[in-house]
Amino acid sequence: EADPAPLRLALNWKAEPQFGGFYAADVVGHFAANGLEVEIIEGGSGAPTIQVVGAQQVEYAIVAADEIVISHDRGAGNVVALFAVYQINPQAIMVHKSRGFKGIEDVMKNDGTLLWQGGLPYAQFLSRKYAPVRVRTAPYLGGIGNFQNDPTISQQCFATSEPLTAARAGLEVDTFMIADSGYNPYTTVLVTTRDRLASHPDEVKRVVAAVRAGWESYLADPSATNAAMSQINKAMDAATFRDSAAVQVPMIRPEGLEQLGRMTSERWALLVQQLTELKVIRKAVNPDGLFVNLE
Amino acid sequence: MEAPAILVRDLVKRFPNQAHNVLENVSFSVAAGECVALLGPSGCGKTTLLRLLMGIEAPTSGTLVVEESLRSRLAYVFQEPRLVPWRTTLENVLLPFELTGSLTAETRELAVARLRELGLGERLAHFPRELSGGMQMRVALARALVTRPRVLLLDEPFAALDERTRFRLEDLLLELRAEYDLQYVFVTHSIAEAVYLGDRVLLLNNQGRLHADERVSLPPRDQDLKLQPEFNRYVRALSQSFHALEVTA
Amino acid sequence: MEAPAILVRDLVKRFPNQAHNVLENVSFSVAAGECVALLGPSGCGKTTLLRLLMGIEAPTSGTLVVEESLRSRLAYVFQEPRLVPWRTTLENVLLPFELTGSLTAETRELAVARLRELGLGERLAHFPRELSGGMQMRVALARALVTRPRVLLLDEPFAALDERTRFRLEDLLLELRAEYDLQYVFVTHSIAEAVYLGDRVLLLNNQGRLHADERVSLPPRDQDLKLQPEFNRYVRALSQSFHALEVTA
Amino acid sequence: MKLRERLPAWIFLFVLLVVWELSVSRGLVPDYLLPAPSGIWATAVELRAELWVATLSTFSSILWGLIASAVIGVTAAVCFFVVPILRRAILPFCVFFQTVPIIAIAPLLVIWFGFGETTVRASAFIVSVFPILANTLTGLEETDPLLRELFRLYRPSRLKTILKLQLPSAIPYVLAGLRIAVGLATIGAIVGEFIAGGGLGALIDSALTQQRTDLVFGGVLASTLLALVLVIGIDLLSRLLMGRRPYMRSSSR
Amino acid sequence: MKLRERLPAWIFLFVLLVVWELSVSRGLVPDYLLPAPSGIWATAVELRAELWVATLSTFSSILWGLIASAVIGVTAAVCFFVVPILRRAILPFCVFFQTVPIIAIAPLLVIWFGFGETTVRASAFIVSVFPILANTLTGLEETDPLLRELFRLYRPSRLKTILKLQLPSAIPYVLAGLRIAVGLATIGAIVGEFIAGGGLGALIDSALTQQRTDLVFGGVLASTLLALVLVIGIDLLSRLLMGRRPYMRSSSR
Ligand SMILES: Nc1ncnc2c1ncn2[C@@H]1O[C@H](COP(=O)(O)OP(=O)(O)OP(=O)(O)O)[C@@H](O)[C@H]1O
Ligand SMILES: Nc1ncnc2c1ncn2[C@@H]1O[C@H](COP(=O)(O)OP(=O)(O)OP(=O)(O)O)[C@@H](O)[C@H]1O
Ligand SMILES: [Mg+2]
Ligand SMILES: [Mg+2]
Repeated sequence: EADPAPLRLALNWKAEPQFGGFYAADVVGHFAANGLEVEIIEGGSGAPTIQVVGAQQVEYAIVAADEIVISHDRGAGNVVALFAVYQINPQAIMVHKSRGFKGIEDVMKNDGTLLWQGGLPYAQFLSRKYAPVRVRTAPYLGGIGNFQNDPTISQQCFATSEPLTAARAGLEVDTFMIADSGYNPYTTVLVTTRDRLASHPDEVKRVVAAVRAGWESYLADPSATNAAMSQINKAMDAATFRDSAAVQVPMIRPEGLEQLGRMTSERWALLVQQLTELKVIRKAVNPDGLFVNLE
Repeated sequence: MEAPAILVRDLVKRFPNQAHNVLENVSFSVAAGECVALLGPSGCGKTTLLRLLMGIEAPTSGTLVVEESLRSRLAYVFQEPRLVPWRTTLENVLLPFELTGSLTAETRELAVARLRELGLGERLAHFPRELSGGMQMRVALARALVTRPRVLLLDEPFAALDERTRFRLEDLLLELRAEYDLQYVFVTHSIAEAVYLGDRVLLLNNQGRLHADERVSLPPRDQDLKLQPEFNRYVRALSQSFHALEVTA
Repeated sequence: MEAPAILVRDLVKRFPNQAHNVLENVSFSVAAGECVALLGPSGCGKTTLLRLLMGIEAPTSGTLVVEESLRSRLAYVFQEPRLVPWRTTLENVLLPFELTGSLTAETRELAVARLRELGLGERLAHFPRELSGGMQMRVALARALVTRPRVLLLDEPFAALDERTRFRLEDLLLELRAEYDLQYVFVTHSIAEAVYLGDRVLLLNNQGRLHADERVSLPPRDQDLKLQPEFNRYVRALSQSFHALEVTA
Repeated sequence: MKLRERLPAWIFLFVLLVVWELSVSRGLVPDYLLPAPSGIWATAVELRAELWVATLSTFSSILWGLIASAVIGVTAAVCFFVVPILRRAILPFCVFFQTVPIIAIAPLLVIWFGFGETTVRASAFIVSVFPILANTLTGLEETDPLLRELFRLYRPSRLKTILKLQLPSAIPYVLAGLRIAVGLATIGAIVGEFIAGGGLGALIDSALTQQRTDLVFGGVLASTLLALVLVIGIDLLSRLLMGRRPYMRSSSR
Repeated sequence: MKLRERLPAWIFLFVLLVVWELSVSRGLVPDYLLPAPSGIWATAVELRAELWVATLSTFSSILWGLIASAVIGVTAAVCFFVVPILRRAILPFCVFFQTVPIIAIAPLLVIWFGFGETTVRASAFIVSVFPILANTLTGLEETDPLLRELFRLYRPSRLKTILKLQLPSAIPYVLAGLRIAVGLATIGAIVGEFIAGGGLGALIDSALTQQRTDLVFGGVLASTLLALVLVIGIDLLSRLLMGRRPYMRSSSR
């Protein structure tokens, strides 16, 4: 039943530890063991993976949970989540330690500048939750250049990435998880289309199994895969690969998780509810139509 | 009688931003085979008349008819050389063939032969800016001649040439006329040239009216004719007509 | 004796891509106040010689000296009008003043007056493309005259003009010469004009050598002089010299 | 500007809109990728207040950037023309301005110009100055050699020659450069607003993150409209200049 | 291409590098925003293999985009010139290509052309086609009216006139357009690679996130170098064309 052409998996960013399990499935051989040939395609800033998989340009892609909900609201109700890498959303706000903040509320309610992508759902969530906010907001474009240059600047970040860069640059920072504020969508979610799920149910199952096995391998020992990824992504050095892989473990396998990647109906329902309250979506989206847990 | 080659009736030309008409009710006709010289003070409308004949300019009112069979066999020599700067002498002369799609080995040879006749045999590969003013004008002449026109319209074609070259080219024109079925209308400031080359001389005045229309009856031309008293009678008569014109504004 | 106005010795000019020298060992000198006509077949190097005198072109070898006090008072009239297309007649004539920073109400009046004299009084606000060929050339002439030059270099200035205008301008040139301290060197294809306007006539041949250098001794010029036998003797002699030249390549 | 002249554009626009609308409503293009014009229009009407404010602010930045480009571009071209050694030394490096992704120097821009309009204007300027510079320089260099010779007779100062000869005959080049610069200044302003916030750029940016393609295209179309207005303005300027005086090629009839 | 001609550029480059190095090492500019040339150089040497591969891939995309722009830009200009109604109908909307942020139409590009080189080439093409089109069109329209009149005498086909008159005299305009397009195609390719991956763009993109400014500038400088090479190529082409034949302004001496 296996396809002759390799399956394509589109990442929404470069080869970094947040995709370690996918590369591990390739490097360690879990894809092959499941009779699969998978081509992993790196993405870049603004890589439109949700649209690309929705248009069936690739078979599998990595997206964020809120993107899936939004796409269902926008009439592309074709995308279905299969495997959620991060159980705890790694998105966070990074501040200079010198500000003495205790949490996100302090960031929002004090002077200073906060760099973030204002269009992100969590940005709207936080703005609503902590209204009226006092901090001045400005767009975030990646990197920590402006943050580094000005101690009154706070910025969005991934807990697995920018804080490490900041530490390496000798900055003292505090990192506050967005998840702690109550907004905690799954992140780095493997998706395919309902059509594919219907037409190739067995293949999808094997992909999920291989990915899960890949993540198990990666969490157990990331070094071989890190080495392979660092050949692809030259911008990240070995130490960052190592540290980042270590930092992300509790977010991928928090205490009490029965199986890697598994999602719950309650959390999807909460996300739909939050996005509805934020008026990011307008239609009634059925949370159970957004994901499947395959064994 | 045969239909006239060119018929001009009550021709008026006015440019949009000018106060007066440039040509005012000009009427004349040119018989088949007849050659005409155009004389007149600077700025009186000679070039304009020639451009109207060629169809480059449209009349403001009046009629202007060129006989059917001649219409596609007109050639024009502008008052200035107007060569294409990025084409060599030969390429400039071949331009008409290229544009009408009739470039062949034969037409190319014809072009080279014409250029030789005009004393430009050694300048075939030069660009216009490398030629003297008179040479440029001769290239322009060659460009008009190679298309074997039936009617040739020439705007002061020899003004930039020395007397000797000028005489040679005058005679070349006469030869062409005799050899091929060619007639010409030309503008000149030389009354002698008008008499020598024209069967008729039209004199325009400053108001753009036809002041005189002299028929020239002389024996077959050669340069010695210019020394004959009959020739000089014509020249003197025209000179007088010319001097009778009102002074240039 | 006074230093000559212009001294030319063993002048050679060759263009990079030409096979022969354009000017070959040309030597002559022009006394202060003397006016010189340049004659020669088309393409022999007259324009080139004039451009060398003006300093537009540099000699390949040889000496060329223009007397100190005259050097900054030269004016040049090109063989073609060379007007600035986006400037009106008057603006074209004012160009020299604008460029040398000497535009005043007075110089402007002078320009208008010169243009009137040249029969262009009603064309002050026209652009060059709206003028006839002869008018354009007269504008170019006005542009050279308004600067009150001490030495005027003219390249076939009257070739595009009818006889009557031409005679008027010839006399204007003579008047200016008498009135101001002006001398001129000019190229012409008219032997009569050369004799009429020149104190001396230089004849160049096709090899770019000075073939003849005739001094003209005639009474004060007026147009009637052209009918006198002495005048015609000069013309005939020069004509013969001219015809003795080798044929144009 | 006569109706007849503009008619083809309107007809084309109409056809385009119809084809677009149909191909979306028939499902040839998924509307979450390319929303139908009707959808864009509905969104635009709904958010007209925001769009209007954003458009105005972007317009002012574009205009600033464009004027700075014109002034500095033409001036630099003249400097390079006057001092060839400058040209040879610096011009090759001007290409840097064109090739550097604004986003790579965003932190520098922000530090120098702050989060705000100045950065946006700087960005609009940076991306649009080169076409004007390059075109003006070509125009200055491509003057009629015959006229150049004429001017030299009077030994004018370099400045005078440039003012009276080279600049007038470079006018068609400068106008062509401006026409190119308009679009670039627009995109420069939008990208600048990605960085510094404000205007249509910020609108588009957040619509992109929210997958609001209708709003994205609404914003993009608003910016295109701005550019169109400016292009028409430059066409008018060009008619004004060229209609009054023949800044054309040939020096003699 | 003689040494003496290039010397000022080298000297300027040297001075620039020294000033840059000093102002970073003296702490005038923080080196995490603008790293010192020495740092960039060290990184470039360290990652030379990757940089080289990325540069080659970007270069090929730029070249593709540029060639497509030249061919399609000139062809479109000729079409617009020949059919003025097309020009009036479509040209105003071409400005859209210039003003749309690539990122806004990235999903469309990726869906049409996939993740990979084709999208990058398309992006390079989209941003660089307009300058060539606009300049060529101006060039075609600005031919010497005297020569136009001459050509009309022979009643040539429209195509012949364009081939023998308008195109030759548009050459300086086309070359100026190409010079502008080089930089734009470069930035277009880089931005395309931000989205579709590969080449210097992907390198710069991930280096930006990693705050590897040394690598960001290494990539940017590599892309500038590419553009420089292309500009020099176009200069050579221009000398070749203009040196052989005077495609200049004036129709008569
Ligand atoms: N720029 C140039 N490059 C090469 N050759 C040139 C150049 N200018 C002139 N020549 C050549 O020099 C010779 C003399 O030219 P010049 O213009 O001086 O002739 P002329 O005597 O003024 O002729 P005419 O009476 O036709 O104006 C010609 O053979 C011409 O081809
Ligand atoms: N395009 C134009 N626009 C306006 N006026 C024009 C235009 N062309 C010619 N004229 C005017 O028409 C008149 C006649 O010009 P034309 O060129 O026919 O004169 P001409 O007899 O050939 O003179 P010349 O002997 O000096 O060449 C002149 O007064 C001129 O100013
Ligand atoms: Mg005329
Ligand atoms: Mg000459």
